[in-house]
Amino acid sequence: MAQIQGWDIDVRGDDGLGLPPGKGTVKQGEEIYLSQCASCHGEFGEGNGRWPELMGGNGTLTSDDPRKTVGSYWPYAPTLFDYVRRTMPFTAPQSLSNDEVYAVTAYILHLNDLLPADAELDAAGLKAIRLPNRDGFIAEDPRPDTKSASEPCMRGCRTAPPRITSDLAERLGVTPTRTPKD
Amino acid sequence: MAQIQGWDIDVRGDDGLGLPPGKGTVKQGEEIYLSQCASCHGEFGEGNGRWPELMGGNGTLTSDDPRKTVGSYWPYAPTLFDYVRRTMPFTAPQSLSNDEVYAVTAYILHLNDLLPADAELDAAGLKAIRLPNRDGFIAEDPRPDTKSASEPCMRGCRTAPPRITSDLAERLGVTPTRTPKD
Amino acid sequence: TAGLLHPRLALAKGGENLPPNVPEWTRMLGAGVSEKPYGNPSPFEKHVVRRNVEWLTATEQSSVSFTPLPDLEGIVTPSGLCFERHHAGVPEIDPQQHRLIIHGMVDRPLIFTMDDLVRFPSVSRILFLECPANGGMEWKGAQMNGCQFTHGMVHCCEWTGVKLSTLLAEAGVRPEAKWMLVEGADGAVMTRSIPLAKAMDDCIVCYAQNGERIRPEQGYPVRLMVPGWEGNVNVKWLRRIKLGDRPWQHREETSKYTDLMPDGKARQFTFVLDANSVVTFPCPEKPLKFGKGFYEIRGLAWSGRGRIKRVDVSLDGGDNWQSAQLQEPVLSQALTRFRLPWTWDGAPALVQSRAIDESGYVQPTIDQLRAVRGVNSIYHKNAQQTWRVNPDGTVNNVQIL
Amino acid sequence: TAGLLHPRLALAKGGENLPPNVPEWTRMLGAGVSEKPYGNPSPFEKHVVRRNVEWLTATEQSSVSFTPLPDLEGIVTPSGLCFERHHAGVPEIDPQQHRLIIHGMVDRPLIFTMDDLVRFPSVSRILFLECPANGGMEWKGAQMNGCQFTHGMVHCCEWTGVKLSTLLAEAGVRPEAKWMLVEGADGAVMTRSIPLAKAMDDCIVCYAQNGERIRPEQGYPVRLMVPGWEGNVNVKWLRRIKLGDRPWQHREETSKYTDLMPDGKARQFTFVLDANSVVTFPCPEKPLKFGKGFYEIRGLAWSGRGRIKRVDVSLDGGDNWQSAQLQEPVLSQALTRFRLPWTWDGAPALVQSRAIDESGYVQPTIDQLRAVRGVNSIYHKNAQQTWRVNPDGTVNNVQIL
Ligand code: HEC
Ligand code: HEC
Ligand SMILES: [Ca+2]
Ligand SMILES: [Ca+2]
Ligand SMILES: [Ca+2]
Ligand SMILES: [Ca+2]
Ligand SMILES: [Ca+2]
Ligand SMILES: [Ca+2]
Ligand SMILES: [Co+2]
Ligand SMILES: [Co+2]
Repeated sequence: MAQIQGWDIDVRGDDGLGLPPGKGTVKQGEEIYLSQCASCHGEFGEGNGRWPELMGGNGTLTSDDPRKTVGSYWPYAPTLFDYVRRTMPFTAPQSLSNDEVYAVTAYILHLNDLLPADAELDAAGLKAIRLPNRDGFIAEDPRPDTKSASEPCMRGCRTAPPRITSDLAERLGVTPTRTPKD
Repeated sequence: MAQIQGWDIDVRGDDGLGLPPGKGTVKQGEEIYLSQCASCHGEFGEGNGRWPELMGGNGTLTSDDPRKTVGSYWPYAPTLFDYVRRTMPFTAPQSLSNDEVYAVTAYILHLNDLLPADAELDAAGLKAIRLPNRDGFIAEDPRPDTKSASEPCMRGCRTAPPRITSDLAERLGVTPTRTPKD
Repeated sequence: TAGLLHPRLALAKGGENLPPNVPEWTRMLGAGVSEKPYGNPSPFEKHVVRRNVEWLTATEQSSVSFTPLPDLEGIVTPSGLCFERHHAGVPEIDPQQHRLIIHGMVDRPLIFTMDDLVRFPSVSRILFLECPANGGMEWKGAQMNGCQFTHGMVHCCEWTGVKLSTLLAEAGVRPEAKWMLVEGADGAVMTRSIPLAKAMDDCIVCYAQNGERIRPEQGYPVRLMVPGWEGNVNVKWLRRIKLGDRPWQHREETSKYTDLMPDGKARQFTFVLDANSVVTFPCPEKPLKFGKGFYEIRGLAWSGRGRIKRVDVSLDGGDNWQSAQLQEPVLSQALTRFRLPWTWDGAPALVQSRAIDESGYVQPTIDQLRAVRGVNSIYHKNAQQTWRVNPDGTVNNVQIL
Repeated sequence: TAGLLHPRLALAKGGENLPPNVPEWTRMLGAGVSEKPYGNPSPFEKHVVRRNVEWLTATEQSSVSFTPLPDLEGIVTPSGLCFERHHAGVPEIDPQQHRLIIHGMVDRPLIFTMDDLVRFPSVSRILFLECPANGGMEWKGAQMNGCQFTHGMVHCCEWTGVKLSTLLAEAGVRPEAKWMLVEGADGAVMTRSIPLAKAMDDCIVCYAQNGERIRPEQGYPVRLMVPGWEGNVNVKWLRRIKLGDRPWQHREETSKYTDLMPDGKARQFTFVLDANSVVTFPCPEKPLKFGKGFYEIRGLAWSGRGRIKRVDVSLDGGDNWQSAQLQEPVLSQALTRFRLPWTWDGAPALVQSRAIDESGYVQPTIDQLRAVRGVNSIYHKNAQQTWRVNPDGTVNNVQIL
């Protein structure tokens, strides 16, 4: 149905099913990115302030401070096209043409060292890219993953007195006040 | 407790328990009534427009158009004192002194031919008044008062086809519209 | 059930916000999270409001506004749409300065702050509340052409508070106490007498409604809930409870809220709300606007005597009946939603519902009621409602014999 | 229980609105019935609002505001106070122009108007809805000193709509279909993949919330309810459902809503919300402000796996437990209110609650969770909460071992 086609924008991540015709270069993407994305995501994808970062973070997933980006965390490249097309730039969703989305997708992949500077990207090219964290996901939910006696203890359950391990909340000063703004 | 006394204003209808000291004449009541009550309840208690009437209606309780007033319907005179004291005049509840409430109560009873024009009313006098409809109430709830088979009929229950007995609602034009005012 | 509706499934045609076009609201950002710290309905729902009947009362301060039942689903009434009935307007009470006094035939008269009341052990119940004048305009004939006005003096919310029996235990009930007077803090200083047995059984002194503190129109900061009993005794803005040995015979239980019978005698203290029900779809406000075909009949039933056991629906003015499906869980003294699938053949129909409660009580017809009570008793009109469905799908309020 | 509170029952002293004085609001008329066709809370309840955490997000359009749980009673959340989570702000959708498309692996692709959806057979359920990031700020330690922020990404309403299985039957599900993609009409055009088995089991395409049409922040005019599953899959402003043979691997099920484990692998499609609970009184916002004596501990428990079977409360950091009373009826996949009387002796206390659901699952401690999942998985933090009660009655968020 013709009417459905306008809304039928989903692209499947693992095989790129639904990717539209079109193409764009890293170079073209850089221009779009600098004018329409960098204000939030940073000139190099590093993320301004608390806006999301779009590159880097490789090797941090097992660290104390994991940085989850397209390069370090995402499993599938076509998902990037899908997401940018459906909702970026943040303040003007669906304002880019398919060619522009290919271009800026190419540029973000380039920022993550996944495409050379002179590359051009189309559906076939995007499907061919294998992201570093491709095998980083477990699709089976292993929960419940904590064990307790089916009849939990009711009396004298502790072996040692309770020890406070964290009581900063009171003093941190990050909790909003109860007084509403006017 | 002293604090409770200010709110402890109830007067029992059947025996006047709780009637405060004080008194007032029909004459005094007339003055109060004309200045503070008549604008709504009418010069003679007949009720202006849709505001409640306070007199008359005797003999109408079995008619097609019963008129329920202090004179025709109320069972107990002290109830009148209680009600006026707690909530009249409508726009300034509890603004009358006890003497004033006795006076205006006397006047309303007079409007209903239950007190002579020169009467003075106090607690004892009010308790002594017997209202015409004193025995008009049944205190036991006789419901359920309709009978149906405990297993009501489900199929072919009517002996005759349904006959519309009232279908004016559609044309009466008294139903508010669905469009909200702005 | 495949094929239920697809003969008329809407195919989008034209319109810049219809597929294949991407609507404007999909191409922009909407409001952020701190824009509405307390939310409201969509501006497109402006017609879903309480309505009053201007010609009915002399003043809007002693008047009533009606719940828009035809616009509602399920059993919970949103607090903003609960019908209003008050006798001196809605007071704006400072909860810090409000007090509840319990005195009279008790060992220890007590004065409670709101903090005190909230501190006690609490209970919550989903309960309907109905004004006994609901439907009162229909005794002599079908008058209001709208379900909001024939049946909208009822609502159903989750109420939370302290059991009155808990508070009375604090005060110590003296053995001679048999009734209590409950009194409001509004300009009507509304009073009603209630038998102490009911007080001890299941009355709740409530401070919360649908999770949050009670709405001003419903008695903020505290009201009495008297499950299954007529609305008026559920005194709002509760300020005082006095125990005594008999009823007070106050204005609201003599001049008002008494039921005049054809013989001129009036029933007093008719507290319980007998089983009632109404079809909320279709109804005058909600016609069958898509012609012949599938519709789901929806309605509400309730009983002050406990749970709704069954609701039967007739499409032919009471000749044949089908039992509707009841929404689970069916709660005691709460609204109960019923539903029945219907394929309309386009012919005129007379739609009725008949509630049966767990006491075995069967909702009567209007002539059964009139045969016993005449037409001048104002209150407790719980007759089966008849909606006439016309061939064009419009619906009217009628009465039948 | 006489004598529960009377040592400190407030005796009114001074104040022109306190007895014996008649308060000003009793001596005047209040607002009439047509003043508020749609009502709002009392102006004295201005502090009961959703709150956001400004430092948490870069923008209020992709952010969260929290339900004020400590201010609520019972189980129903008023619609105006339901937490908000959206990714491109709240769109203002014209229901006349909104469409729902069902297509993909179906026999007959269909486009529904809102009228179509409302016309189908309907169901209503009282269901909780929780963001899986609820409590996510607390993985590494106690951070937020308020129950609104540690647990306020949950609400519970009565939802009404058409079963998704009814709509899918209209479209005809092809045998190879195993998953579906659901998509919103907001600027985020939010998508999630959901197994078809869940869709056919109990998903509801909802247009009403607590009786009235869904609030804008909750997906007006139509959203998906996926009972017991993480909030994000309950897609709001629902515009499209596509059936397919496997998940779509979209951004919200890869980059987000996946749970990073200590070994660097991330769990995906962790849909079910495990049992959770929190004491809402006392809590940091609601201290014990009357010194030693009687208080009722109140709290909420919920489980995506069904009914709450039991809630235990400890006052000594988990050494001893008492089972709390559960508010009846206990509903499957709904908030469940628990209550426990407590006479506080003025000593410091460590208050905790532990929910057990009908599957036998026991809500874990924070170290049980950390032992398996580390501290970087963001989502599904359903550990027992500990509130430290100080001798002055103030309450803080702490974690204990
Ligand atoms: C005004 C700020 C802003 C601008 C401009 C903007 N973005 Fe974003 N971007 C965001 C926000 C906020 C998010 C996170 C949204 C959410 O999760 O709800 C985001 C998320 C993303 C993500 C997903 C990150 C992840 O790891 O999940 C990508 C990719 C992205 N943006 C690409 C772009 C591109 C390409 C452009 C320009 C064409 C762009 N953005 C412009 C604010 C912006
Ligand atoms: C501004 C209009 C207004 C004024 C002035 C007014 N009243 Fe009323 N009165 C009412 C209304 C309205 C009611 C019905 C209130 C209700 O039932 O909620 C009423 C009811 C009554 C009733 C009960 C009638 C019945 O049969 O139940 C009595 C008695 C009464 N008023 C006496 C008085 C007296 C005495 C005064 C003056 C001191 C007074 N009223 C001034 C409006 C007014
Ligand atoms: Ca950064
Ligand atoms: Ca008149
Ligand atoms: Ca804010
Ligand atoms: Ca009054
Ligand atoms: Ca009006
Ligand atoms: Ca977005
Ligand atoms: Co009655
Ligand atoms: Co998850």
